[in-house]
Amino acid sequence: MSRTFFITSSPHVNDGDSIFRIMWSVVGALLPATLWGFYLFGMPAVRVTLFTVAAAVLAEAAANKMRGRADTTLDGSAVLTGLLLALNLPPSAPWWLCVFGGAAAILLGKQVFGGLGHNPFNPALVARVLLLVSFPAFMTDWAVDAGYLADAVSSATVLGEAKTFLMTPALGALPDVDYLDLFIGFRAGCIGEVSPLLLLAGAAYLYWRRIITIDIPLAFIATVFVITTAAWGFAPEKYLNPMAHLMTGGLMIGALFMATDMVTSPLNTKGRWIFGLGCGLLTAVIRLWGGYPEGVSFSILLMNACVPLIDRYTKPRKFGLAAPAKGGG
Amino acid sequence: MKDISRMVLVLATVCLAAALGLSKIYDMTKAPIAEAMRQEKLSAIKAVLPAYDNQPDVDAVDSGGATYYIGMNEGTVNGVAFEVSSMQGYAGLITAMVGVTPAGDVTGVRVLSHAETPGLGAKFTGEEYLSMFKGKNLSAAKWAVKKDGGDFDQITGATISPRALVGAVKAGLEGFSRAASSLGIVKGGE
Amino acid sequence: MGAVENFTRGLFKENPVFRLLLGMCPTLAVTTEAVNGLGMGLATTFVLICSNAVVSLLRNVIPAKVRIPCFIVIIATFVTIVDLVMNAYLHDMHKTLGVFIPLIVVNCVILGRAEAFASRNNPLGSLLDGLGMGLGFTGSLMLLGSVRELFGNGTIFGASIFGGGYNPVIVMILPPGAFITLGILLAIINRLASAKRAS
Amino acid sequence: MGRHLFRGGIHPPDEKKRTAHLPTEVAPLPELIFLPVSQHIGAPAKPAVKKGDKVLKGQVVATASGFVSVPIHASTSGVVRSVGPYHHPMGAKQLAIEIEVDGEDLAAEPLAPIEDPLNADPNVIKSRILEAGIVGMGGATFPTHVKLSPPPESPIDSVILNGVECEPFLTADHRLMLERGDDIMCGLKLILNIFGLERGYIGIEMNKPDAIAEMARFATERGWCDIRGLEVRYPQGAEKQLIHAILGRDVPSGALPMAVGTVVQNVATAVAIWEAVTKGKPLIERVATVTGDGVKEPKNILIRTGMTLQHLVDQAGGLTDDCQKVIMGGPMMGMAQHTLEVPATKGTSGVLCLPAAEVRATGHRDCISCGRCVSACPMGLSPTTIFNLIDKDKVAEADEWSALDCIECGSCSYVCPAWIPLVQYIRYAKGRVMARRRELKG
Repeated sequence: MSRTFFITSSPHVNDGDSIFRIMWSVVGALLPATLWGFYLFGMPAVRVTLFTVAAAVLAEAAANKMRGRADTTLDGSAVLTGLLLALNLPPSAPWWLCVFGGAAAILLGKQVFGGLGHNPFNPALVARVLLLVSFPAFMTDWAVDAGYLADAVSSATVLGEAKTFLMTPALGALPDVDYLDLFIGFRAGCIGEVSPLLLLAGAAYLYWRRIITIDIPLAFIATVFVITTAAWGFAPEKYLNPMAHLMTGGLMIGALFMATDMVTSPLNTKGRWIFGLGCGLLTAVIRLWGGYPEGVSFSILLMNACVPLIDRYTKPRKFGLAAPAKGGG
Repeated sequence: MKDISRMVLVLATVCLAAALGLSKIYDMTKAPIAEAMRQEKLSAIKAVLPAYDNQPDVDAVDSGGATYYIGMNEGTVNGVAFEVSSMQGYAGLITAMVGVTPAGDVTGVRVLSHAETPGLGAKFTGEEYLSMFKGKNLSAAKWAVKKDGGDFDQITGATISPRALVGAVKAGLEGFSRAASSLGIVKGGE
Repeated sequence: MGAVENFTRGLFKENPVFRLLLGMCPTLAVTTEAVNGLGMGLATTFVLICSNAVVSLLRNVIPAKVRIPCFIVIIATFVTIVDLVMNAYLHDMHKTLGVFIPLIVVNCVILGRAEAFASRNNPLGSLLDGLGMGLGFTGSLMLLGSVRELFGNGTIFGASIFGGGYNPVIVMILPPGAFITLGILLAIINRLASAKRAS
Repeated sequence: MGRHLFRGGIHPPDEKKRTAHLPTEVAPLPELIFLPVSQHIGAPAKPAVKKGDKVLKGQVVATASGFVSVPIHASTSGVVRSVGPYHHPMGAKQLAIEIEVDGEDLAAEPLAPIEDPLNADPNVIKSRILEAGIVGMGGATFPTHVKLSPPPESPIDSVILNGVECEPFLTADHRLMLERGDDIMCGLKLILNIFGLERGYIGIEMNKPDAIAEMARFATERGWCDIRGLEVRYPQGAEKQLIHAILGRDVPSGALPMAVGTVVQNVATAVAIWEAVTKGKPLIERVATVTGDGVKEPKNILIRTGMTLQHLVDQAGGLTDDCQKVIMGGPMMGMAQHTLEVPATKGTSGVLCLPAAEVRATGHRDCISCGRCVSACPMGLSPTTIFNLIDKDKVAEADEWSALDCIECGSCSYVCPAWIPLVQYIRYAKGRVMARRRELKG
């Protein structure tokens, strides 16, 4: 009796990880922050999330069909993109904005480049920035009428408030903030960005699963901290306290979950340090001296564009050579 | 040699022909262009002043670094227009034409140029928003947006551009009241 | 090559924007509204026709070595004429198109046609070529402008399409919108072209 | 302890518990054996027998056909049934000598044992190694006499025996160290004598403490060897990584270990050298591990060259019903086989049988640039970049990104979450780069 055997090239074993597991693990890691957003902002937040994720998944399916490709909706990347976008939207976002954003993230952010792995920019951020410049009024409307925060209606985020105050010296001192509250997540903001605590917990899980590395978030956050501390040290009346910079806005979700996106970050450690540093630098500059109160999305996108260059100039050091090889060597 | 001289000759001829043609066209369009630019300014003045029958840009007076366009109806001064500007906008310079009665009541505001975000900051250029300046004057209104405890609306999500505009108009009005006497305009009906 | 061919080439088959990808600067910069596209397109068309005709007339007089400076002088002359005339009689549009009118002089379509066509063909053919290319350019800019105006402002040529409840996608009338729209239109046109080739 | 860690590498589960404790069993003789004339890297041997010839165990059936070539010996006695193409572990059919085994296992006149081997002339030893057909038994099968004859401009000052066995599942070298420790030690001494050296090293991964203890005992006794326990990390057993770990020397890109004055030999090769010198025995048998969840009773077996995989698997209780993949060698660098008719060769260190559950479906996704292959590459390459370049036919750029430095250890494919067969692409890239370089030269 002759049997037939599978023929493949070596190696014949693997570590068992897959795109599917990676993507769904990241989705899982975002759940605590998502649920906190639901609790804080109530049903509107749930609705925003559902619409955005559904639009992203449907767009992925449609794009696959149009391109004659195998369906990739189950690999979790579309769900992840939709979820990340939803977490970066204000809870009051209208349904059509969510649908537009979810579809734009997948179609304009990813599929036009050739699908997962080919997109130079983080798709969720592409959509977020698209929405921000297209529908600024909706994207900066923090009023909530449900959930825990409904009673303590807050009309603006700390960063936005601070920017307004600091640009207009006549208004007097900054409002006081309680940093513990900020750290736990009692504030207005985008659905998923409000709780540094839960975001850090999710990121810790991903770090343990070796899905993200520590280099990008550390470089990113440390750079923002150093620069904002310096600015604040020089002129505390003009610049916001560095702790407030860390605890508010999209820094945590950006540094931990968006900048660490595998597809759009550099290949090796040295490159990732540079990438994180660049993100931090741009974020701090935009926050301190730019027109927008928040700069995380823009800085990550700008650094995304630099990734091929970074990869090119941070070739890993080849075994057996004292210094990295020069091209053509 | 022959080649080079031919090249120089041809190039020079072409340039000469072009220069002659252009000078002719320039002469022809000089007056219409000046007129068009004047009309542009007049249309802004007209939008902010009460009906007039003179030529405000001709009857203009310079004072305190600003130009005041004076509108008259049947020989009586019934309005003065002037440009104001602010660098406090979200994205740089905002300029506006402001019209007032001789007594200092605002008759109209029109934004001439700005670089604010279309759709958000730019909403303050709309007639709807600008109409609330009408009838206000320096003493009878708190010149600040409501958020800062004033009388003027801001726009949801965009406080900065209206704040800049209100500040600019206020500064313009102050300048006007300082200049009013030297302009020879009789205040109000006095 | 017949006269008809000379004229129609620029409309579709060798459309300067969508097939040759020439003149991208005004294409991306001024197409925030359909009417701007139209104005820019017609201005360019005028320059194209005139420069093509003059270059063709002088093609046997101008020595090869100085042809590019000569072409540029000719083109710049007509551009300046357009600039002055528009400023005088179409003042508002001139203000909107701003610096892009003088910049027509560096539009690759014009020097490209002068070099590739007019300097080798008779004046009538060159005139028709300029007209075709110009109208192709105008049409493309209008299409781009219409799409961007439609989504970015809810109107086409100022006429409301979606009604008052529409929330305009502002990014469409910002610079990124130009790139996105052009990219998508190019993709569609390439798709159609390849489908046509296949059949 | 090896002090110098190489960068990169991976930690696959070692899967050695199945067989590490099992003493080596001797495989019975089969009815047929198939001896490929190419069981080594270099020129295939030339058949020296024809159909119908009677052959004895240890008789030369194919002679070396060049400097980088070794003879092939009959691994038992019998009658030559055919000389023709037959299944070969490398894939395509190749010339092989088929012998109908008579079961007598009659030995030919052995080569004369060398008197006082530890003091013998190095050249006598080297020519004996060639006569015995000895090749590197770790899997590379490079002719040993060539490796022991470096050009004079590369003086050798260090000899390392490789007892790392970093491939998961395999325990053949492990058993050899436990059972033939002194032979290994003596084989090492012979190699040291060739270079006139006093002391050598044996590198062993720390997951084999019993082997380390055993070898350390002999090392103390004999006094010409240092034992180095090495961190468990794949591919610790790759030559360049091993030299790095023990000596702290980096073999330059594109060069051989002799460039840093080092020779590395497998422990099994040392045993073969010792036996060839003291007993006149050619290389016709070796220890192989038949293992994996695809066989019923995993075992370490002393096999003869030319035995079919079927025969070896039968010694291990046969395949399970759900066995779907048979690999000659280990899971990281072994070759998948399409039939059990394939014969074992001098380089067969194991037969790994994997059940359906452990066979990964083929078909891969697009690279998501996670960078894991870059971190895993022990050679400091960027596997995904080389893959992307060669996928777009950019051969010159693949060369620029050092495709030729790849040691094909498979670490990159192992960690790839998109399941891209990176090693396969890089192997292809290496072929293209070589071809291009030849073209540029000629």
